[in-house]
Amino acid sequence: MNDAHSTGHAEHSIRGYIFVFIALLVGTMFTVWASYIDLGHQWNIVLALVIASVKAFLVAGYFMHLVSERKLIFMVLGSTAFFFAGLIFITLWSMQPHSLIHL
Amino acid sequence: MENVIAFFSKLLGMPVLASKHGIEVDNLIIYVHWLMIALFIGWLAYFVYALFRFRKGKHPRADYDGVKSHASTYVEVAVAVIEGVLLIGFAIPFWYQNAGKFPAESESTVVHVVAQQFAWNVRYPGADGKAGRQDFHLVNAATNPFGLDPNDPDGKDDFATVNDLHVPINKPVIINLTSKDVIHSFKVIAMRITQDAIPGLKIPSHFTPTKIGIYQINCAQLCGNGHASMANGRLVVQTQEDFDKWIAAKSKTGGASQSFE
Amino acid sequence: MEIPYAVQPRRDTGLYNAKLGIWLFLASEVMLFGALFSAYILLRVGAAPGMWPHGWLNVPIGMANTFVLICSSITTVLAWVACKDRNYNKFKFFHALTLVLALTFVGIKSYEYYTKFTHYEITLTNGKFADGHVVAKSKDFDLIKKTGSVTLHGHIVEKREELMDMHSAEARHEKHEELTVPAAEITRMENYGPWHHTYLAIYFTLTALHALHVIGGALVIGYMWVTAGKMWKTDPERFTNRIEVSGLFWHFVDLVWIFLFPVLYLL
Amino acid sequence: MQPTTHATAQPGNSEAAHAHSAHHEPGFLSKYVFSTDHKVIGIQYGITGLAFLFFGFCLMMMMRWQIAYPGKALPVVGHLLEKMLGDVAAKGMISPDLYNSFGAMHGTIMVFLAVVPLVFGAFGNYVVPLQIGAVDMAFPRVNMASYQAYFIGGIIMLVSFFIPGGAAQAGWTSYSPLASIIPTDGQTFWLVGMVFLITSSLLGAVNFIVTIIQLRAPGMTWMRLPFFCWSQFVTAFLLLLAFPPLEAAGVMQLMDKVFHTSFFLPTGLAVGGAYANISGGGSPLLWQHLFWFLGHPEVYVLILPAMGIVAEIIANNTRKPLWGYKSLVYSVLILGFLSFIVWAHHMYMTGMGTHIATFFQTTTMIISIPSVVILTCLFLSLWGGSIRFNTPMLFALAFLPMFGIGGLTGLPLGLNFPDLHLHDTYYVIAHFHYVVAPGTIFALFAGVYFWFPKATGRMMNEFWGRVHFWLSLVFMNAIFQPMFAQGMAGMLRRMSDGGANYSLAKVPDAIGGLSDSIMYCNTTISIAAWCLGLAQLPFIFNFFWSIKNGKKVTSDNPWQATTLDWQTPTPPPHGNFTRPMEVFRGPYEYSVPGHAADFTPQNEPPSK
Ligand code: HEA
Ligand code: HEA
Ligand code: CUA
Ligand SMILES: [Cu+2]
Repeated sequence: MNDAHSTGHAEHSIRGYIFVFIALLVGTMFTVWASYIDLGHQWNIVLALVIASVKAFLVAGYFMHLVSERKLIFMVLGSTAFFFAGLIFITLWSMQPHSLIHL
Repeated sequence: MENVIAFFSKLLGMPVLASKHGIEVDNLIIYVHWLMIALFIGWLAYFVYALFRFRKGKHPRADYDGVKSHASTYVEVAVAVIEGVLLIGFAIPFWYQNAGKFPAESESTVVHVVAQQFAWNVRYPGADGKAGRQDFHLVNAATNPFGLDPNDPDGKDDFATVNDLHVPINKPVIINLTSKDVIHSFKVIAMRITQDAIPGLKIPSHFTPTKIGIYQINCAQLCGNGHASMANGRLVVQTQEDFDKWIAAKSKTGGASQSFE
Repeated sequence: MEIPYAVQPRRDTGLYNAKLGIWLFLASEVMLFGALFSAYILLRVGAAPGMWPHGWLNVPIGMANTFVLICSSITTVLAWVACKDRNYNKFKFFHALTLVLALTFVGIKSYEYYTKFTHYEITLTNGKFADGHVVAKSKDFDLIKKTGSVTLHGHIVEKREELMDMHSAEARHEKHEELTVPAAEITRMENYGPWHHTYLAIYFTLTALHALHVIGGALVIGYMWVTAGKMWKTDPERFTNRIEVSGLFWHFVDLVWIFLFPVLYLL
Repeated sequence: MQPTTHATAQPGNSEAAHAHSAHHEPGFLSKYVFSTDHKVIGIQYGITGLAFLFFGFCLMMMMRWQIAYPGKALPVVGHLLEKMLGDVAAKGMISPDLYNSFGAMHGTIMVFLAVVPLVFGAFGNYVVPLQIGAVDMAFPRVNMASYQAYFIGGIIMLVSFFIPGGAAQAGWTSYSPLASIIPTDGQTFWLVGMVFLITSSLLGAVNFIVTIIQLRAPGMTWMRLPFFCWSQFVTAFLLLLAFPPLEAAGVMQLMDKVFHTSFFLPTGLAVGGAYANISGGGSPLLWQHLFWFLGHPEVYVLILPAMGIVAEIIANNTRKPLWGYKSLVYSVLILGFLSFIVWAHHMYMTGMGTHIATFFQTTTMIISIPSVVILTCLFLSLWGGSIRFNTPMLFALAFLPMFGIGGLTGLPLGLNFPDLHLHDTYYVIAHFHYVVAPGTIFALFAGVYFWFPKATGRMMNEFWGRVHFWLSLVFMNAIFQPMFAQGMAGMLRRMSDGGANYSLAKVPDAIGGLSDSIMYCNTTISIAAWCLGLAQLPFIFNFFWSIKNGKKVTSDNPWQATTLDWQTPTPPPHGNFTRPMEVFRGPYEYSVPGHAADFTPQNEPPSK
């Protein structure tokens, strides 16, 4: 990734970038549109998060070149994702049994 | 065995014990300390011996390979196994029994305790044994800290005390704990019970007192400059008769809208 | 003294120092925003039933800002490609675009903040709630002395719960009009700042932190745009690396927004 | 006998290096204050950290007076305190407010301003690049920024003592709502200070990881990396991933303080009998989760580098390889990994559900295993050695049983049934002080005595070193051992009167309470603490005196060590090495059979 690409290469990837760009715009419009139709509350949330994840994958994968990145970076990000998941899920899990008082 | 336990609990300086589950707390503390002491003494003996035997004057040229036996692996595995036994055999089932299973409310003394800087407010359901309806929209810090419904007949004989918690002996006590301001922690050492009182949450906890007497309620969570002197709470464990008398007397004078400050 | 692998990648890792560094930094950023997202989830799950707001933000504006950030991402990529192709002018052009887009984002965001701070919820003496943007205040308006009046563009509702869902079809079709409320009828008046509701608290915290990242990124981009000429001549490869690294940061900022937008505006 | 040729000092060597860098001889400011050289930054961290360590200890010595003699005016410094701090120290007494401030700041300063900067910022910075054969850290200017952020954070914390109302009072754990509702600004300063300290640590962490991954000298494979570098590597990851959640929490608490949000404030809070005018809807437990998500990894940040230092010194002074180097490495990796999933063992008494309690008890028990493995490896490394008892080695050896006591007493705390009794008592205080005070601090002392000759070219005095060691060992134990008894008897921590109110003196008819002998321990502990203070004087004098007057080293490698940090000129010049380093073997090749010298440096070419 670091060695200079030939011009032809760059031309090729520019088309890819533009494609990702358009996909992101469409995804944004789609998620807004989807939020106005009623799928049942949970499903609206799930759909919005799925779209956001796809968009995030596009940005990270192509703009940030993660799809062709080195193993080391994956190890770093993998462990981060793991601990992040732990933080969210364990915290949620342990808060659950409390009976909240709503004043 | 009893004697051994008693001896160790003396050795470790465990304070007076006055609750049913407390014996399990103490036993587990003692078992863990056996493990700790055994490990510590074992290692220390090895340590001192190794330092002595392999000091430079005695052993001028070190041995490249060092220990070749696998004894250490066995020790490590043994530690892991013993910890596993303590965990799976004692700690986890104890906790499930205790925190997981609550005694039936009908067979227990149920009290509400609201902590505040720097005192314990206690509310009893009164002689009828029924607590009045609570609605937190009605809470008013000065006149109605529990948010009681003044129109509920069950609540008419409810009463409240400050820093004075009476319970009958040998009957489970359920404490519904919350706090008005900051986090406090309800701790009665002889009962081997600690439970944080957290504003916004109502957390039940329970114990069964087994010795008559007066105990101090400690606050075990830093709650401000009066934390050290939040020491006036009393837990009074009485016979059932004395307790009933006390309830009856209080129910007459008490009332749901009693002020606390 | 030369620090190795500052420009060329190290063979066994395939990375140059700064690239590994920025990814590590981004990992910590994931945990930072991740913790705030967990806070968001917890606050939302823990909210009293019906008291978590929907539709308090202006979706078209948020969407426009999303477009702005996505555009800035593609211009960043194109600027980097231009660097790789050693096309200085093209680089300058795309990088300038990125900068302009970044500033646009901040501008739009400030406008959104402004509309929140001028949006008031007023508890009336009759127990109802007036809610809307302040259009005008009479000169003698004073809540304590109970003189004067305030004019809102908004509506009046019976219960506070009704203010929570502004996203539903009914809420969107509700008529908003100019209302004048005398101070004497007001028991409490509070604008939609972070103190108004935990939703707004997390909204302001997340977006302000995000905006700080945008501003920080813009400063870096601006600095590199201005000083590009020198290093371009002496060490174009190192310069390209820098553009790549700052670009990674910029995409990450975009990526955070991709989650912020649906979570705060739509759900 | 080839090794010694380049292991011994070649005076010309370092001179030459000096001349080499002389063409841009930097001025005083850029050489000592705004330096980007990792060694200078390491020393800056070291001096600042030691000063904070001493300051944190001074706070505690004053608090111990209040614990031992509650309500009596502080001798000697009481008057001064009143002058400087005003009402909170009225009549030279430590008021509860001041006690709480000092307590919170003792914890904060010790953890975030003294020990982390020392073990990570100072030793890590100074030693890691040398040990891996690098010319500097990967990002020297980021390194400088990291120190500066730390310095600013420290200043903010110090300033907070002098603002009206004084420094933060809610404990180093800063639990909300208490932290948010105390009306003074101490907590705000604390939070802002923490944001700087966290930033500093994050910058440092990125720098360390990149340096260790990218700048290892040729031949320095992962399994040839000295254990100290491994421990720093794992530590850096802990800082990198655990600190941001605290930063997020800090920002939220700051919002609560400054913008009156309710992140950690539930609905219906009534403070001082009046309703708090807040929106409510927040969660006090959220703060605890985010704090301890950092808090537990943080305690391993305090201990892992200390273990690294101890391992280096033990290998060097037993003159044999560390036993089980690979187990050590894997254990430290597992330890780092597991430390992220045990945090709620600090929150057992918040009333968590049974399943979640089971989960955290189990992970807590599991995490003790790698510690046992590490300690076992270090112990077994002694067997067959030829042990030299110099000052660094004494401190390193004492670390082992001291950490053992601290670690073992973590076990009952990790099981939540025993924790019912022990939570928030002095047992907890004793537990963690055994790990951090006679544990980590001893390791720090060991490290100072050990690397002092590398940094200054002079040895510290052995005799006074030994005096320092024995006195410290005795008094440390005299301080912390009785605390186990106090805690077991039920004495609670964070008591501005040392538990006097809880001794039940007021209610003679009550059962239980603290016995006179337990209360009397307060006094003996305090006296031991002041004696420990005196016992530091030999160290402080020895330290400063030896910089100018210590015995000159006769070689670049006075301890005859194998790692690369000793194969440089003394003190190492800018750029560290006078010739490129190449590594041929593992880090601890001592007493290799068939070798005349009892050590074989990592960079000595294999003899063919
Ligand atoms: C460096 C710091 C450090 C370290 C390493 C540890 C290590 C451990 N800690 Fe500790 N802990 C703290 C610092 C530390 N802790 C602090 C600061 C607090 C209090 C915070 C506060 O509330 O303010 C705390 C509090 C604390 C609690 C909460 C108590 C409470 O508040 O109620 C718990 C509970 O589980 C716990 C458990 C453990 C465990 C199981 C380990 C395990 O990792 C220990 C494993 C180690 C061993 C098992 C030892 C093995 C050694 C041998 C077997 C050899 C023996 C040697 C000889 C005899 C020579 N700790
Ligand atoms: C790394 C962490 C660390 C360290 C090292 C220490 C060290 C010490 N601590 Fe502390 N302590 C904490 C972290 C630490 N502590 C925390 C987190 C708390 C909880 C706070 C809270 O409740 O919120 C606490 C609480 C705490 C309490 C309980 C207070 C209470 O609950 O009310 C006590 C009581 O005695 C105490 C005592 C001591 C003592 C006597 C030392 C001694 O061991 C100190 C030894 C120090 C030295 C020996 C200094 C040596 C330095 C030099 C000699 C400088 C040389 C300088 C140059 C050469 C330039 N500590
Ligand atoms: Cu209440 Cu401490
Ligand atoms: Cu812990």
